[in-house]
Amino acid sequence: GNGGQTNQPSQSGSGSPGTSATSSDPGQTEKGAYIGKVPITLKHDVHGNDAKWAEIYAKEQYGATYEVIDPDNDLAAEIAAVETFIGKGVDGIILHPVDENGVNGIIQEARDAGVNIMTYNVKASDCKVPFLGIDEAEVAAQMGADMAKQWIELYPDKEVKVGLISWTNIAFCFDNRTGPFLKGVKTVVDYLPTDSWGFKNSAGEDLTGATYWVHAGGDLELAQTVTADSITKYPDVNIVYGDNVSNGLGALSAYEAAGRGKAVDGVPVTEIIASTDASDGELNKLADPTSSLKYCLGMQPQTFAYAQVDMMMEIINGQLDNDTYVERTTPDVYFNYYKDSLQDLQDWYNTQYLPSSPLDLVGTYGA
Amino acid sequence: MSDHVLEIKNISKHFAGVKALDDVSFDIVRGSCHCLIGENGAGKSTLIKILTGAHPKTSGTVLYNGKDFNPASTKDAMKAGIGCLFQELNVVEKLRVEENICLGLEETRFGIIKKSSNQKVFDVLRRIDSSIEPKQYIEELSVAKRQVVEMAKALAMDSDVIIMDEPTASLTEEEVKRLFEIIHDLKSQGITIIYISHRLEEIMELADYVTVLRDGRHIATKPRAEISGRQELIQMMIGKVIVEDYVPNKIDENIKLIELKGVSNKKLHNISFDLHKGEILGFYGLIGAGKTEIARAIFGADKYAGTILVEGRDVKAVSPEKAITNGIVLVPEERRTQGICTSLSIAVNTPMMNYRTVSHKGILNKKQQGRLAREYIEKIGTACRDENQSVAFLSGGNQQKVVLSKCLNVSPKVLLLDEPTRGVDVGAKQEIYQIIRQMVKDGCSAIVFSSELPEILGLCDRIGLLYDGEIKMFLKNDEHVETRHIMSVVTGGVENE
Amino acid sequence: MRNNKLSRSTQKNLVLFVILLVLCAFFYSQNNRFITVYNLTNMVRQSLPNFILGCGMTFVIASGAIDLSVGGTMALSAMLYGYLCIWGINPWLAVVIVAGFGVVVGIFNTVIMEKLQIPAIMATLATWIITAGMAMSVCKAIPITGPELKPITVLNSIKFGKIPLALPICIVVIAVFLFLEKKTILGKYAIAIGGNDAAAHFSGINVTKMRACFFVLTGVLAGLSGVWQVARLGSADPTIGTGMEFKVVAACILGGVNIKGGEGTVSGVMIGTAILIVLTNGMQMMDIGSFYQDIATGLVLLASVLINSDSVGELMGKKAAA
Amino acid sequence: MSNQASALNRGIKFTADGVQNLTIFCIFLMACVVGFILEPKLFFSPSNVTSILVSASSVIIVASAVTLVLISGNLNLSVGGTGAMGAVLFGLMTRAGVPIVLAALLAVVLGLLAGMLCGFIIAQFKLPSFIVSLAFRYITRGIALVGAGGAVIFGLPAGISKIGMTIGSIPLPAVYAIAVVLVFVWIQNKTVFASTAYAVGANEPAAHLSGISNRKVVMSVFAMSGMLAAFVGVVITSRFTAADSGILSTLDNDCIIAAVLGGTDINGGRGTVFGMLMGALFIVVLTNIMNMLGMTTYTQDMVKGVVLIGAILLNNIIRKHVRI
Ligand SMILES: Nc1ncnc2c1ncn2[C@@H]1O[C@H](COP(=O)(O)OP(=O)(O)OP(=O)(O)O)[C@@H](O)[C@H]1O
Ligand SMILES: Nc1ncnc2c1ncn2[C@@H]1O[C@H](COP(=O)(O)OP(=O)(O)OP(=O)(O)O)[C@@H](O)[C@H]1O
Ligand SMILES: [Mg+2]
Ligand SMILES: [Mg+2]
Repeated sequence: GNGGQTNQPSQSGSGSPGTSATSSDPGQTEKGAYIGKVPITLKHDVHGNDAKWAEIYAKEQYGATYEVIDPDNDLAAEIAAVETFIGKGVDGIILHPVDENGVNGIIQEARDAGVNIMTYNVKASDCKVPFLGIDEAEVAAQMGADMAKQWIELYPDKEVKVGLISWTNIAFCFDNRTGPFLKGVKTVVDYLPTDSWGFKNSAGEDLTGATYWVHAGGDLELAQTVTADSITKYPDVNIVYGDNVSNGLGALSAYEAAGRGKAVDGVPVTEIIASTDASDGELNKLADPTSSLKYCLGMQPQTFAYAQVDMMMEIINGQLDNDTYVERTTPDVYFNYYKDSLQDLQDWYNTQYLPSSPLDLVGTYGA
Repeated sequence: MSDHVLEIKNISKHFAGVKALDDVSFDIVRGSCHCLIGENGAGKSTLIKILTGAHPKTSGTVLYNGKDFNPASTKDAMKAGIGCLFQELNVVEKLRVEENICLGLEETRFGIIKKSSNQKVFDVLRRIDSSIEPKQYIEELSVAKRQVVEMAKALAMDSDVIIMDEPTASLTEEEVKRLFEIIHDLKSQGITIIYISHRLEEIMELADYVTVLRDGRHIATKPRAEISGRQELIQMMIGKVIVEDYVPNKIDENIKLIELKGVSNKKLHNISFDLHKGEILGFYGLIGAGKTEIARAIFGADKYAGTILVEGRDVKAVSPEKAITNGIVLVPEERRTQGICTSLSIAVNTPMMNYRTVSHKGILNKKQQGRLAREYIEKIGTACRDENQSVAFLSGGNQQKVVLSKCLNVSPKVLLLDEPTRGVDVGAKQEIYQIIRQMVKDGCSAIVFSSELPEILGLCDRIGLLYDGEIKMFLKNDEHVETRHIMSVVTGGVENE
Repeated sequence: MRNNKLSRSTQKNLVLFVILLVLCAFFYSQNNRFITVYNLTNMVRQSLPNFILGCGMTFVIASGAIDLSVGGTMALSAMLYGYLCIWGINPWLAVVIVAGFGVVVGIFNTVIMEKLQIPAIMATLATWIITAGMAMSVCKAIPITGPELKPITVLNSIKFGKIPLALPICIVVIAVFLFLEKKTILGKYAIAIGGNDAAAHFSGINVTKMRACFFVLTGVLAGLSGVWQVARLGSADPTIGTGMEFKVVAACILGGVNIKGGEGTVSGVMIGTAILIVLTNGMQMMDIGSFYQDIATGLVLLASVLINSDSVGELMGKKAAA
Repeated sequence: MSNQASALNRGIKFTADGVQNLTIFCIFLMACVVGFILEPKLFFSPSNVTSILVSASSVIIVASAVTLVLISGNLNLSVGGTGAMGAVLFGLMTRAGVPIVLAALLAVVLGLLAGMLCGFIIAQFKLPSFIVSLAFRYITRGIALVGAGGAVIFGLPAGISKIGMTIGSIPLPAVYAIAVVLVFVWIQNKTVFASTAYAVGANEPAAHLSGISNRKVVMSVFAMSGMLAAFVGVVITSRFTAADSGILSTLDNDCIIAAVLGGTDINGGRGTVFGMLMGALFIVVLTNIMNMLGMTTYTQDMVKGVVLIGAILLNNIIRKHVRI
């Protein structure tokens, strides 16, 4: 794929999408293309921004009409959304599958109806159409290894113990986030527990290594309560990872409510916490030297959105065959309190997220 | 076959803590009209419910046509030939008349209703009331006509025994007459009637045999011929004779507490009258004449056109809340659904119309609340365990006394009493009359709305006669009052006969 | 007077139907692709569970109860169906077994309601918690899938010309329930029990047994809806049916069923269901965000109870008279 | 027949309410004992007690008012949505620079108004509360989603976390919960207002003819529950320093379940705030124990469903046998 950029934020943070320049002939159809997008949900900042960037970019770059229907994590609603778009007569549909096995039929139906369709982020299990992915797994593994090293460096005599607050029912999350994260930690320490949790990735491998692994389903409150009970039972867990913004921040707030979750001058006191998505809420904590949230995996909504629209336009313009599987990859990033400067974080944020949030890291935490 | 269609032997029925029936035995003669009387809570309805399979009995046996009879459900009893008109109205508003009559009796195959001949329904209906059409929806019928539909249902079942639990409680004179004709007709066909009523005149007219129950026990079963009159029945029911007599009240004609001027609404036409201080005014009329409507209008529970003045001020009556602040209280006609909160205790019910006596700035004084309730329990003699007992577990008469306590607690100027003794037994009735008289003596005025003439004649100084939402005339209550004249007015006869 | 009496519910249904037509006309004017065979049949295909559950729920609510457990039953049925297929049971036999499971849930609901004397709303809420929890826990919330589910997914793609199978299924189910309502004791007894259960009891109707029938109806329909969703999704997802109970109840209320019982028609509920679905689809056709659809649903529901309420009716009647 | 009353002795007698409260209290204690036996070191540890209190706080706060709603014979299915709406409004205002206290106040007032409007429609048009509050559930949740644009609102001023933080080892949400419960126990026991709520719930027509305004009662109880729901939304927002439009999705059910476990009659006229408190704590302790046993959330739901049936059954038995 064309993803292999390095994962340093300072480099990947450049706003210009890699492949957009190739769209040689923007206004090819007089009226402009008509694109429908079905994200997984609009209730998370990353996906919301992804959708909005795609709309802006589709309009400005290609003069395309662009609409979104939000299935809110419900497979049945997602299928209905694709059907609705077919009914509306769109030229192409950009689909984020809620479930990799659940969308095969509807993709076929769109093709039968002569409507272009591609998937992104999650690949349909029986995929015969172009797919745009993220090299998230690699970055997650790097982050896991990095975090473990950091902890050992800070506290050489405290045994590493991992707690995961995640979406235990979504194989995609095992494959790209928690699974690689654990593998990364394991490259640094060799004594993680081997009890099975019964969670397997889509290759069928058993994922082990966590001291606790709880389901929070991307719900702030649930993440907070299940983590609170886990803290009581496993007070000595010191590496905590939440596999999306709500799971991560919910976990952090549980640690805070238990009087933990603190750092002194960026040195975590009782545990080190990582989150996923790098939205403003997480970056705020990450940059804060008194919080123990110090790592964050970051999807790049703008980069990703641009790449989706480019790919879809190539399909519509006939440059890509819609009935052949092609995979492209966009770069993922992760951030780290210890290496990334406040200015870099702020710049990255300003590029990737729409300027609706008053995030001001330098002003708040600088000097 | 013996000539006893039912033989009731040593029946007992215990509810948690209550002996509703205690070793009751008597026989019922085929083709007779057997009347069952007794005070409220004597056990009449319970006995009926055992006969119809609605309740299981605790002990004893019932022989039906000489055979042991143990219906498991009302359907069982119906199939065996015992039909019943229960005390409460049992029709479904959203179904048609014919559907109601056939309800539960439909001929079906695999649950699919066969197009059965509704001829019988037509016949039965025409026999009782030809003005009701089988295709009409129940919700379009008056309360009385709904009762007729229910009766038709019992008749349509081809029952051997038909039980009627207070069937005339809401029928007009005319309808009662027709009912009695039907009963005679049924008897002549060999059908047995078990008839329950608090109206002793009806008993005297209808009965072949009378059984008296008291406190769940069987007092006597006598043929009609051996009964000398109402007084004997009352004596059997309560053990002592009560004399009803009217004592005029001290009326101050100069002070008008309430004036109605041309009050009209959906059911009332141009109602005008005054209520004087110290007076008990009575309104008499048949069911549907509009008594309840007048009471509710004065009380601000219903909207009306026209003027109501309370102590000379136009109240533009808007709500019961306002009426109560003006010193007007209402004892509503439906005690259980309008008068009391059955699931709450006596202590909680008592201050409901006027919390000021038990609170200060919205904060309740529980001790005061208990004290107040005990005070009224003793003052008007409510029989109960203590003030914390749920009103649900009181008998009808005692529930009515709780309603009166509520009203007394307001220290009202005007007491509106709508059917104050409906469904209350003879003993409790007298006690309630005594309470009303005492209240008037203590300085308040009252309006009594009743469909029982003796009640009106025993209590009131002045009597308004109602017919079809209009006041036909006022009478002064004294020895010259003629009941025949009153009856003719309230049934729509000419005013000045 | 005379026409009035025949048609109070029919009149209501007519009004509802006119509202439905007006809505359709409005959405058509906004996007003429709203009325195409594809879009119209699509709405049926997407909402088959809403339609068929609405049929059953009409009886339950008209009889004075409510069944909040249908969503959970759908989910658990879907999981049961998935496992049955994976265990190698014939997929069509599995449908029958799932229907049988629906019967069990219906009876369970009736038993806790009638024997343990728990109000329907709490009883079925408990059942919903149990079944939804069970559906999630048997599979650890991970949708199950496999080639064994293929045969059933065919249902979703069968088409007669441009008409998907869902449409004839929907029509048949509605026809069956109209028959049950008009021609069998079920319809009459539901109204009788909901309108006056004492009257029903004293007329010799076995109220418990009839209630069991109604709950079994919704149970079976929920089971079959679960299977239908498996056919649609190609996987047995334990979140199937989330929020279904309120959508169905809302459609019933909109369709003129009295929440206190004693009133309601299958035809009205079908129109109510259609209105809610047209509203959602139409707003999507106009590219109005899903967040606004929640608000619209709430407002429509509120408006419909207000219009059906007696006091508002009186008010409007008075205004008309004045 | 008459003067029996005075003759009756008055010893200490438990009313059905009393027996019910005692029962749920004992059940709660038993759950605690079980928790202690299973995890002797952890269960009564300060952090666990704190965590139990914080977890229960939202339900306890809102259910205090919802108990009164149920007592008045109504249901409120819209508290979750109202809470989310309050949270989003609070988030939007603080982000826009409105002073925190003022923003919190405005959010709470919005909740109060939403509840009051819901109650007004129910009482004025005599509509079933189930449906009206269901409609409000859709509307309030929709407004929350629109306000937040679906996403979680971050970038809120750090100062807001003071509202929901833990001071020393005392979490403020638990303090609020205790304060609210105390106030509502007092309201339930000591005010005329609560008496009228019982009356309306037990028999609305009778209450009406006793001069009790159904509308006042219903509007008040709904306003209270809306107000507290919005307050909880504010507290949660401050705890996360983020306003999430999807919060409190199970609050409606949880409040009803807590109240019903505590002996409140879903048909109105009966129930106590103390019983609700025990019910809510019991559920949280049960969840805590199940979490410590490593049960998944889903299996826990099943157990809760069964417990719910059991509790209602128990309450029915008590009602049947304590005939006072
Ligand atoms: N289901 C029940 N549970 C407990 N007690 C009951 C029940 N039904 C009746 N009772 C009690 O049994 C006694 C007899 O009641 P029943 O209804 O048979 O009286 P009744 O003679 O029909 O009175 P009324 O004239 O008021 O209709 C009363 O004390 C009543 O409180
Ligand atoms: N719930 C009802 N549904 C239909 N008609 C009713 C209803 N209640 C009363 N009616 C009818 O309204 C008319 C007036 O009733 P109202 O209650 O004012 O009379 P009333 O003189 O007080 O009689 P009652 O002795 O029943 O109290 C009657 O024709 C009655 O049949
Ligand atoms: Mg009786
Ligand atoms: Mg009357």
